[in-house]
Amino acid sequence: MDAKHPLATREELANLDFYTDLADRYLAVDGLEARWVSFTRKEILPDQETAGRMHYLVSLARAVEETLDSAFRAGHIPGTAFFGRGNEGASVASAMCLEDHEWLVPMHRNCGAHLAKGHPPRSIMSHFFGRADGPSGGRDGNFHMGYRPKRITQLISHIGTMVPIATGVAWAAKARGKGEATINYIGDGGTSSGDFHEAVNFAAVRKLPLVIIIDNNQYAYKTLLSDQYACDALVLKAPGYGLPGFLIDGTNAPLVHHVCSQALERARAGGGPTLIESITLRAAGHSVYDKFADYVDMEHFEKWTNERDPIKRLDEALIEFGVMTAEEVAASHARARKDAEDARDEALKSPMPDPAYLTEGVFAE
Amino acid sequence: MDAKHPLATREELANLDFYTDLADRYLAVDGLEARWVSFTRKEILPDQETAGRMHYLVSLARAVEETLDSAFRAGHIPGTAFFGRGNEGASVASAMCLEDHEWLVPMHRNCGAHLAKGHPPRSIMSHFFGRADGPSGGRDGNFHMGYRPKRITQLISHIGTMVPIATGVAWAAKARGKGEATINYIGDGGTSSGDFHEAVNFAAVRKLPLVIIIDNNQYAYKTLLSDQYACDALVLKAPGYGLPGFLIDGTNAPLVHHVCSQALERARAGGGPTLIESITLRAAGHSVYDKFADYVDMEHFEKWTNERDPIKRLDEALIEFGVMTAEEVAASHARARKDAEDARDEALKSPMPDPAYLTEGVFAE
Amino acid sequence: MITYREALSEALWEEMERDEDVFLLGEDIGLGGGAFYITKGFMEKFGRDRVVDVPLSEAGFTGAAIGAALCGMRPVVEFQFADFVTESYKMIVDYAAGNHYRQMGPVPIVLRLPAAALVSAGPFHSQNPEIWFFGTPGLKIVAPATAFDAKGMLKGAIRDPNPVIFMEYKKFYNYPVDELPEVLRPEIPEDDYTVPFGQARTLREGDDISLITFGTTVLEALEAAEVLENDGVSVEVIDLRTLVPLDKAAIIESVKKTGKILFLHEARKRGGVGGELAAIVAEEVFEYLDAPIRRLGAPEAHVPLSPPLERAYLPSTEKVVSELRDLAAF
Amino acid sequence: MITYREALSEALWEEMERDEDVFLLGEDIGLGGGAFYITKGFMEKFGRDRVVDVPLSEAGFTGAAIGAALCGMRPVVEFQFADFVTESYKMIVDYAAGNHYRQMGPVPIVLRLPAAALVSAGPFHSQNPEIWFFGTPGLKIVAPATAFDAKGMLKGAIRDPNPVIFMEYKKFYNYPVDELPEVLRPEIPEDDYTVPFGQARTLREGDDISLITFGTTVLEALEAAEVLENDGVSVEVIDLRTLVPLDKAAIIESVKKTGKILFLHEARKRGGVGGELAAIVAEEVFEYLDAPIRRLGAPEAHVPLSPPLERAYLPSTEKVVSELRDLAAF
Ligand SMILES: Cc1ncc(C[n+]2csc(CCOP(=O)(O)OP(=O)(O)O)c2C)c(N)n1
Ligand SMILES: Cc1ncc(C[n+]2csc(CCOP(=O)(O)OP(=O)(O)O)c2C)c(N)n1
Ligand SMILES: [Mg+2]
Ligand SMILES: [Mg+2]
Repeated sequence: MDAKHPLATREELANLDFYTDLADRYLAVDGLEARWVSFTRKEILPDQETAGRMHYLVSLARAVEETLDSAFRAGHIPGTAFFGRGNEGASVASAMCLEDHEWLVPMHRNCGAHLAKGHPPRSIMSHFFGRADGPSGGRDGNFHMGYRPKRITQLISHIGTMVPIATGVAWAAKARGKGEATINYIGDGGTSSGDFHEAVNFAAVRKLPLVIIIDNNQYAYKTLLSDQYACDALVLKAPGYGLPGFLIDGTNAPLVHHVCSQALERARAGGGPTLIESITLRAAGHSVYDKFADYVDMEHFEKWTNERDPIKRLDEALIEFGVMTAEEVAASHARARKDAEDARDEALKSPMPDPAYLTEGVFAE
Repeated sequence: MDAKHPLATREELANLDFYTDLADRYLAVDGLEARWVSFTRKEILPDQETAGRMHYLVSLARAVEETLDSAFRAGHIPGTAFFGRGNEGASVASAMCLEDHEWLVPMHRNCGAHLAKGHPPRSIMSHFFGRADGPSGGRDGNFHMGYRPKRITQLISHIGTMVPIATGVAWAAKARGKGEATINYIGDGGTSSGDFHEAVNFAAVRKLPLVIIIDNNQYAYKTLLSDQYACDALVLKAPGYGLPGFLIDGTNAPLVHHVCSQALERARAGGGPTLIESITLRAAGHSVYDKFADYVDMEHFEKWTNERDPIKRLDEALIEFGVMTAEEVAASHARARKDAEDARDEALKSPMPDPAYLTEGVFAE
Repeated sequence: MITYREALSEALWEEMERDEDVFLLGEDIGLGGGAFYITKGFMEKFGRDRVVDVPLSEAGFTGAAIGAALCGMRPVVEFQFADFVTESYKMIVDYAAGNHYRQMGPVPIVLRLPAAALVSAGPFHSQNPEIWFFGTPGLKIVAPATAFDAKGMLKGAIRDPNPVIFMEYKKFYNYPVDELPEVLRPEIPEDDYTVPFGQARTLREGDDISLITFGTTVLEALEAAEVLENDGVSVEVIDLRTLVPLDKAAIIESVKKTGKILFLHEARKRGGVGGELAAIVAEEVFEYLDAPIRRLGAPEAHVPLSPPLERAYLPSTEKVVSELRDLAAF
Repeated sequence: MITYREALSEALWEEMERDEDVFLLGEDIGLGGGAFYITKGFMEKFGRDRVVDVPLSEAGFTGAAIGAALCGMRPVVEFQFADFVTESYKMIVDYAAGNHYRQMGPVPIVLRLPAAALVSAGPFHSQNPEIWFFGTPGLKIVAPATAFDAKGMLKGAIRDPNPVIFMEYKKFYNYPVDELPEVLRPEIPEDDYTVPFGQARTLREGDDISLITFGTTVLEALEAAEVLENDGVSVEVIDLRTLVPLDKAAIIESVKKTGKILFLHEARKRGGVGGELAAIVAEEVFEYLDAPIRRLGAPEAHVPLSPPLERAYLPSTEKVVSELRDLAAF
C-alpha cells in the first residue's frame, strides 16, 4: 500500500464526516479502491495570475448574488430567485478550468461558473429582471439561463435533465475530435434522478470528455441527505459506472481547481469522464422564499458558514501564502462589488419585453 | 483477511470472465469490499423435497416454453413471444423462496418464476393464445402477464418500469408489517434505465424488504454488454446505493436458491434490500422473430448452451449426489412435458374474447 | 371559511385518519411540510412512514405509489409542481391507466398536481397538465376551482379505485376568501362529504351565450359575464369541475338553450381540451347552434416569465369579454 | 419501386453521406441494424460513432441527442417503438420544444417513432403518439403515408432546424408495393428531394363529402371512398401528411366545396387530433357546413392484443363507409 495514499477503511467511510474528514485530504475512488490523498493548502495553490482571477470571480459571484438578493427585496425580480451562496468557490474554480471554446452545462447554484465562463453580470441581471435584452428576452428568468456566446447551456427546471444534455454536448465535442471537454453540475438531490444514472452510464460507456461535479450541499430543498441516499458517500457510485471518482471539500477553491483541471486534462486526452463529489453547504434558503430555519440544523449551519465560507477561506489562504496582499484582496472585493452594482444599474434601465413578440420564435427558421 | 473469503483483486474484477470465475465461487460485495465465497456443489443442495420441486419446476418452465414455441410456429400465438431459455434455473430457484402470500414482480424471461409462484400453465397458455379466459382476457398477451390470485404483478413493455413498481409492492408489505418480502427481476439492459436507479435508491433509503435480481444474460436484444455498461460487473453498483450485492452463476439453480433464500430472510427481518447479479446466457433469440445468429458469437453460445444449461446441470447434480435417481429425473421431465402439453390442449379449446366487451373495464367501479 | 389550501390539508388529514392505507409521497412534504405547506404538521402526527419525503425521482416514486396501490394501499402523490409530472409520464399513461383494463386490478392512486400560472413562475412552473393525460383512457382528471370542491374532490379521489389526476390551482391556494365572488365560496360542511365526479356546476344562469370553463378561468368567466350583463347580454357560466368524467349533458343542455358557446381555459387553445369539447358540440348538437363555436385559451407560446409577456399570454377578462361580444353580435 | 422501409433507409444513408453532422442513436441499430432493419449495414459503413447502439435509456439518449443538437449536430433518434417515447417525455416537451422560444438556440433533432398497430402487437407496441405532443408549441409532427413521403420528409426533417416528431408506420414498412393503391405509390425521384411540411395531398377529388385523414387510415379512406362511389356519392380524400404545421387551408377549401366533413384517424377518437381539426372547422367555416362534423377514431380502450378485440378496436373500411353513408344521408 502506498503510505502517502492509504486505503480508506470501511469504518472511515461508514462514519464519514464531511466537516473533519475532508479538511486536509480528499478521497480518490478507483474501482473498489478508495484512497485518501493528503495535501497541504500551500501545494495546491494556483499560480499568481490564476489566483487573482479566481479571487475576483468568487468575489463577483457573491456580489452578483447579493445584489440580486437585494434587488429581489426591492421588487425588481419577477417570480423567485435561487442562489449559490456557499458554492461560489467550487463553481468558479471548476469552470475556470474550461477553455473558451469548451462548453459549460451549469445548474441553479452555479452563478460563479457562469461568471468564470464569461457570462457578463450585465446579462445575468437583465435575465433576472425579466428584461428584453436578457439572454432569454424575458421568456424565462431566475437561474434558468444560458449564454450561447460563451457556450453555456440553459437549464430547465426539471432536475436531472441537464446530465443527459451534457453527455450530448460532450458527444459533439468528441465527434468533432478537437479534444474539448465539458463540465456539468448536479445536486445531491439530482443524483437520485434517473437522468443522472442514464447519462453517467452513457458517458462512461462512450468515454465522453465530461467532468460531472456533484454539488453536494447537504440539502435538496427541505430533504435531508439521509432521505436522499443510503450510500456512505455519493462518490461510491463511481465504481458502479466504471469511472474514477473524487470526494473533495468544495469550500476549498484551490483544491477544486487542482482536482478539476486534472480531470479535464484526462477528459481532453481521451481518458473519459470523472465523477467529482464536492461538499459544500447551501449557505442560504433553497430560494428567496424559503424559511430554512424551520428544517435546517442551525448549529451546523452557523459552524459551516463561519468556518467554511469559501471566500473567506480563499482570502486567508492567498494572504497567508503571499499570493495576494490584504490590500489586493480588499481591492478585488471592492471591484467585484462595483461591477455587480454597475451591472444592476444598467440592467434596470433596460426595457421590458414587448408583448407584440409574444408568439415569435416558437420555431427556428 | 478471512482466508476462506479472500478479497477480490482489482485485476480479477477488471478481467472478470463469467464462465470460469463463477464456476465454484461467488462474489459478495459489501461497501468497498468484494469477497470471493467458495462453495462445493454438494453443500448448496437444497433438501430432498425442495430439490424435487425445483427439478419439476425447471423442467416445467422449459416444457411450457418449448410448447409455446411450437404453438407459435403452428400459428396459435397472435403477435410475438419472448422466452427465458437458459434462465429457468435462476427464475425457479429464486421465486421458489417466496412464501405464498409474498409478491413476485417478474420480467419477460421469468416464466419459471411464474410457475414457481403458482401461475398455472393453463393460464399462461390461454394468455399467450389471446383467449378470453387468460389472465388479461386477451387484452394483452405474450410475456405481459400477471396473476393476481398468486400475487404476481403484470409487467408492461417499458423496461425499467417494474423496479419502481416492485418498491411500492415492498412498501405495502413493510407498511402492513407482516414481514413479507418481494422479488423483482431486471435485465442487464434494464439496469441502464433511470427507473432501475430511482427504485434501487428508494428501496435502499427506506430499507424495503426487496430482493432485486439482475438477470444478466449477456445480451439486451442485439446490444452487447460492452455497449450497455462500463463497470467490471453490475454488482459493483451495490455500494453506490449502500446495499450488499452478490454476483452468482445463475445457471446453478441450487446456488441461486442458497443465495436468494438468505437475501429474503434478511429482507423479512428488516435488513433491507439485496442486489443479486445472476449470470446466465440468453439461450435463444430475443424473440421468436429474432435472427440472433447475425450478432451473437456462436462459439460462445454453443459452449454455454452445452455446458451451462441449467436443467442439465441440475439433473446431473441431483443424480450425482443421490438426491434423485436417474429414473426419478426422467419421470419429472416427462410429467412436466405432459402437464405443459395438457395445458396447451385445454387452452386451445378456450374461446376467443368477445368484441362486445371491448370497451368494458377501462375504469374500476 | 377556509382557504383552498386549507381545504386540501383538511381532506388529506381526515382521509389519513379515516383509513390507515392512505399515505403520502412527495418531495419535501414531511420535514418541510411541502413547497406550499399543505402537509405542514403531518409528519409529526402520522410519522415518516405515512408522510414520505422521497428522493428526487418522480418516475420512481410514482411507480412506488402504483405498486403500493396494486396491493390495496391508497397512495397520494404530491408533485412539487404539475410541470414535473412529465418525468413520470409512462408510469401514468402506460402503467396506471391501463392496468384495470388489462384485468390486473385497480390502481387507486391520486396524483396531486399544483397547476397553472401563479405570478411570473415561468415556463416550468406554470403549465396546465390536462392535455398530457386527456386522451388516455382510464385516467380521471379533476379540476376543483373552489375550496368546497378541493376538499370534497380530494376525498373523492382518494376513495376512487382509479388513478386520478388531481389538478390543484396554486393561484387559489391562498386566495383571500373574502375577495372571491360569492358563488366561488360555497359553505364547507362540518361533516364528511365528497364531491361526485362528472357533475358540472352552473355558476351563473344565462340565456344568450354559454361560457364553459374550469380551473383558474372561472374568475375571468364570472367577471366577463358581469360585463356582458351591462351590455344586456345574459351569459351562462358553467364550471365543468371534472374533465374525465365529463358532464356532456350539462354542456349540451346549455347550448340547446343559448345556441352560442364559448369554451375557455387557461391552457393553450391549440391542442387544448376545448378542441374536444367543441368537436362534441359540433357533432351532437350542430342543429342548435346559432353561431360558430368559439374557443379561448392561451396563444401559441410557452408560458413566458416576464410580466408584460405573461399578462399577454394568459386569458384575461378583457379577452373573454371581447369573445363574448363577438358571439353576441353574431 | 422501393418499400416504405427502404425509403427510410435511403433517406438516412444519403443524409449521412451528405452531412457529417448527421448521426444516429438508438437501441440495437448498429450491430443489429435495428428492430426493423432500417439501419442494416449502416455501422459497417459509417462506424460505431455515427450509428450508436445506446444503453437502454430513452430519456438519457434523447437528452444526449438534444445536447449534441445544441452544438450544431443533427442527431436522428430511433425509438424501437413509438410507445417508448413516453420515457423521454420531458426531454421533448419541456426541453427541446421550448429551447428556441427561450432564445437558447435551435434544436435540430429528429425522433423516429415506429407507430400504430401492426398485428396483435398489443397495448405497448401499437400506440399512436401524436396526441402526446400535439398541444406543445415548437414541435413539428409529421406522418408520412407513402414511400415517397417517408423519404422526402425524413430528409426534410433532418435538415429542419426544429425538433421533429417523425411518425413512421410499421404497417407500411414492408407493405408490398404492388398491393398499394396507385395513388399511394408516387414515383421516387433519382435525385435528392425533400417534401415540404404543411402541404396536404388530395388523394382523390370529390364533391359531396370531405374525408380528411393521415397515417395508416389512408388505406381505409381510399377503400371507403371507392365504396361510396358505387353509392353515387363523391368523396374527397385528403392526406394531411403533417399535423404541425397543419395545412388548414386544404381542409377549409375542401369543406367549402363539400359542406360535409369526416375526420378519420387510427388513434382514439376522444382526445385525438380530430377534435382540434373539428373545432377549427366549427370556428372558421361554420357557415359552410351542411351537416354535423363527424370524427372517426378508435373507441375508448387501450389497444388490445387478441385478434377479435384488435379488429373491433381499429377503424375499418366498414366503419368509415358507415360514417360516410350517414353523412351522405344527412
Ligand atoms: C424533476 C424535478 N422535481 C422537483 C423539482 C423541485 N426542486 C427544485 S430544486 C429541488 C432540490 C434540488 O436539490 P439538489 O439537487 O440537491 O440541488 P440544490 O438545490 O441543493 O443545489 C427540488 C426538489 C425540480 N426542479 N425538478
Ligand atoms: C423502455 C424500453 N425501451 C426499449 C424496449 C425494447 N426492448 C425490449 S426487450 C429489450 C432488451 C432488454 O434487455 P435486458 O434488460 O437485458 O433483458 P433481456 O431481454 O436480455 O432479458 C429492449 C431494448 C422496451 N421494451 N422498453
Ligand atoms: Mg443539494
Ligand atoms: Mg439481457
